Amino acid sequence: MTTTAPCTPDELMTVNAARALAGARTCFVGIGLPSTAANLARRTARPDLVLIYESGTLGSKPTRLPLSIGDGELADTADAVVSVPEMFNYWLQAGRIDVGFLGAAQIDRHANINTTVVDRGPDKPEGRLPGAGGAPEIAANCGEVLIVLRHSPRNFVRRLDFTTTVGHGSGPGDRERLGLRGKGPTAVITDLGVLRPDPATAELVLTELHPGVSAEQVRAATGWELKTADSIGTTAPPTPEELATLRALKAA
Amino acid sequence: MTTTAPCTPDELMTVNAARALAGARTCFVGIGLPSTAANLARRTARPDLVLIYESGTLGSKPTRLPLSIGDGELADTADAVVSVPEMFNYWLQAGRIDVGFLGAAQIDRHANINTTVVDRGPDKPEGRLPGAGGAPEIAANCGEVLIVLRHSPRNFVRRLDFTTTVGHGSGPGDRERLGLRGKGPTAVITDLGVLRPDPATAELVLTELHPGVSAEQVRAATGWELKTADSIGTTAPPTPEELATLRALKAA
Amino acid sequence: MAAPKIRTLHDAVAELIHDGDTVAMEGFTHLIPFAAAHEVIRQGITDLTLVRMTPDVIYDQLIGAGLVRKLVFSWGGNPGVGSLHRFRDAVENGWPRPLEVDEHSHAGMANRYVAGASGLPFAVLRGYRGSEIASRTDTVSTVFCPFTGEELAAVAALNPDVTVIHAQQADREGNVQLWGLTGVQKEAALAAERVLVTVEEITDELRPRPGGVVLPSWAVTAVAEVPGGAHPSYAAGYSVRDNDFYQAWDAVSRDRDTFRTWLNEHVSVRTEEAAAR
Amino acid sequence: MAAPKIRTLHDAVAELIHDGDTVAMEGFTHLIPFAAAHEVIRQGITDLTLVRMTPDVIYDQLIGAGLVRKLVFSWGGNPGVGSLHRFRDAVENGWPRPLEVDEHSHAGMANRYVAGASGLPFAVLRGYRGSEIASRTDTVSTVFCPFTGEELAAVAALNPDVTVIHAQQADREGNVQLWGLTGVQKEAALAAERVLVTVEEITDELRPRPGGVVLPSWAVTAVAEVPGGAHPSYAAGYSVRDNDFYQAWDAVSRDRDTFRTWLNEHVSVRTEEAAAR
Repeated sequence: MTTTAPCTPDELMTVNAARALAGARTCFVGIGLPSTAANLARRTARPDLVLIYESGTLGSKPTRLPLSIGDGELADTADAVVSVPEMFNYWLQAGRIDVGFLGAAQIDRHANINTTVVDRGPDKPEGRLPGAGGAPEIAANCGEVLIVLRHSPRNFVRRLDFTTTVGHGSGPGDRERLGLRGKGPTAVITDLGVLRPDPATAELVLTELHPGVSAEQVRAATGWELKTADSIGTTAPPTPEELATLRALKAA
Repeated sequence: MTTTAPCTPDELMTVNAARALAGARTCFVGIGLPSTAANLARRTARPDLVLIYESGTLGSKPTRLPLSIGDGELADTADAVVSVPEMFNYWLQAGRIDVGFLGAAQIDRHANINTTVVDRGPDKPEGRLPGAGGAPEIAANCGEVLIVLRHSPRNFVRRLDFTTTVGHGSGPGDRERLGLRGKGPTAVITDLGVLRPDPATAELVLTELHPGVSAEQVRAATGWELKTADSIGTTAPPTPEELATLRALKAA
Repeated sequence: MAAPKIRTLHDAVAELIHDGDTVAMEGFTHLIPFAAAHEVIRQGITDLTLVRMTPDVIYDQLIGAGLVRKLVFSWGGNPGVGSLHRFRDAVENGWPRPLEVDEHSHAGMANRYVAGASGLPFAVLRGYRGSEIASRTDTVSTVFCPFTGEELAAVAALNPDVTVIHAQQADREGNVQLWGLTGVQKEAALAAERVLVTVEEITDELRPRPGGVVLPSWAVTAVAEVPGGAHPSYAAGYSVRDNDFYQAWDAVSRDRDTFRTWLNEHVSVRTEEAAAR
Repeated sequence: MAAPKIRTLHDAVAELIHDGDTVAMEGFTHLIPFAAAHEVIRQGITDLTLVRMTPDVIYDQLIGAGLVRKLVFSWGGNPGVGSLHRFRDAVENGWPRPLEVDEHSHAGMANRYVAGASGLPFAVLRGYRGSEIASRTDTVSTVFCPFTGEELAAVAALNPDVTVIHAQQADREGNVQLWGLTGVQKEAALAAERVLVTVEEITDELRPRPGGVVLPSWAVTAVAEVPGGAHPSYAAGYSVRDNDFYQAWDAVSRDRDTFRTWLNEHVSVRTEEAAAR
């Protein structure tokens, strides 16, 4: 199917996030955008993808998008339900899970994440975000990490107000030095395109643009001097099937 | 019922071991003599006694004596079945269990236990016993410990060939020094009588004789110079009900 | 053998929870003990340290009611909706009182409960490395493996004064069974000094269920029958999650006066029985 | 997605277990993988380090067959009967070959598996204090709590090359379910590099059971259908424990020649299919 269907930037983001799971067997799924993308992947690019939610479900097969990580259907459709400590210790920490799929409030050039507090300026108290949740250990213990969030200078920042979750730390070798398993973040999928770490510097560079988006737009939406890959690709437009499936998921 | 029924020394031992559980709510039960006594207690002195087996069963109510700690009936009749790590960590180690009920191959005057190896003399290899099993941590973490074994100089030794499980160590204060919870061994019930630690010395002294047994017999069956309490009692003879229940249990 | 464990919700809360206590009301979206929290609000039990991996609307209500001095947690949001406005207002603006926080990751919190339930002073995990979380708490440290020399994170055990959970069933002895997503409830209960369980139903017998977690009566301090006591969360087999309530909470909680009016109408002046419905 | 997991017992053992491997065949009286052990004997896989909390008759057979160089364990007996004579003969007399031992308590072994399953190099427990066990192994040490200063025991993680367990059921994808006393099997499986599961039955669908432990197919390397593969132990819902066999084993195993005759007749020359019966 090569027909281009009209779609929103959020849909471009979600469809491409789902495609990023094409090679994954098991995915530890954060709620929100990652969960939408992972559920779409299970209906399109990766029908046998094993969805793992931190509430304790291994192999959930929800028929509609869960509102929270603890929706009953996640348990009812799972291959196994385990306790939360077992999930974090036996399944996540032991390095059994291929992909950790995270959102973020702030991200920096080395794909480190802040979900704790934001600086609101002098004489103002810190702004409160929800906190770490499972992210620090998901990023530390999965085979690789995918991150999905909307692109804006508020989100893609020169310097995090707080480091909740380490991506690539301050550069190459930092994960090893810190004793973190796996490759760390391998792609950041946004509503404008895809950033990936440069192997030499572990700094996020623009590697793909969504159809109709310019590199200049992405640079303007990034709080640091975003570098671009030697050759920037364009993501394939969503197929009608992908879009129809995503819209049906969100409507259900 | 005050009728005295004829019975064997082993029956005297088991009946008195069962009686020792009259004040217990929960009992961590070793297999063999302790299990027989604990099951008898649940039918006589302590009908609501919660039997806990290291195979993972909380509140087993077997209708016949289990041959092993993993008999199916222990699970089928339990209030809850948990994993072995959970049993040792959440239930035993956390100090939730009133009484630990142990057997022993060798015991010394401070109620320390050997179930590992025996010295068979010069130029001979150590004799192999089954090993520690759950005993070291049962003795370390229950509210108190009861020990049941047959009385002989081979079992009641001046010096253990190997210290598998600490009772009272080398004397008063040793449990605290070692960080062991609970009172440690409070009674050793044998086929001849009952020994209890002297509060001042933590050394086992003869406090009760079974009917028809003399203190001299007990001393002869003990490998150290056994001291006796200021006043030695005599255990009440088994009631016909106790004996009938015990014999029915063993026959089933 | 022990005193009967079955109490009214009023009496159970009054007996088990006191001013200044450290209280964990656990539940991972499922089986959240809302009715018990509302009874705490009605009784005005205050100066609480609240503990929970995922403080959500139930803690937003307790915090907004001014009963909480400290929150120990790892993710504080309205799941699937957004922020907890009462929580934010307390942290950011000290309203209605300042709120101290002790903040962790999920893996850290889960292991803190595991240590508490295991009678250990700490737990070891692969976590927190490189995160600034450890810089804001004194309950994260490090240990070295005595065999490999590797450095690992250590977290201090959590041992609440009281843990409150909601379960589907108890029998008349006070044996409790919950099933479905059982989260960290067993660990939270076993880590606590006292355990209060509200249940959908008291039954003659507990039939073993797939995925069932059983707490024997001797590990439970008190049980109160409170049908619907998890609303707006749910009890698998008894109710479904009231997602509309969570969505609506965003607007209710955004404004201080709206929140106070809601609290007064829906919690404070209601009787225990009416509130449970 | 992966290659089919379902194998014959012969092929599964040949593919997963190699000379010199560290092998855990776990089971707490229930669900002991005897058929797999007999296949190891038939294939003559040797120089094994065997790991198990409660080595019983199955390990007595492997040790007597001369395939074992080291045993890691916490209680070695014939449950409810007495000694393991082949184990004793190997330790005491080096027959048919010397047997090295690494000996622990149950709590220590359970926690060694937990550490292995958790991807940690060690576990912490309240154990071994004052016992001489620690003096004969290099896998017990101590750590200090970084919060309280308290000294606690540390045990090294166990990560077998292969763990072998027996379960009641698997589906055609290789998802496994066991129930009843499930002991330390989940931890032993998750701690291992490779996991072989023999099952009573391969079914179209796994129906969730009370007390059921599920290992998803992606956590299992191979599954072999071996009805009765736990005999003389049992599989709840399928068979009962053959207590007579355990009683009879005492006499069989007491004498070296009697044992060899038994092994030859009942294991070595039988086909896999006949042996499983």
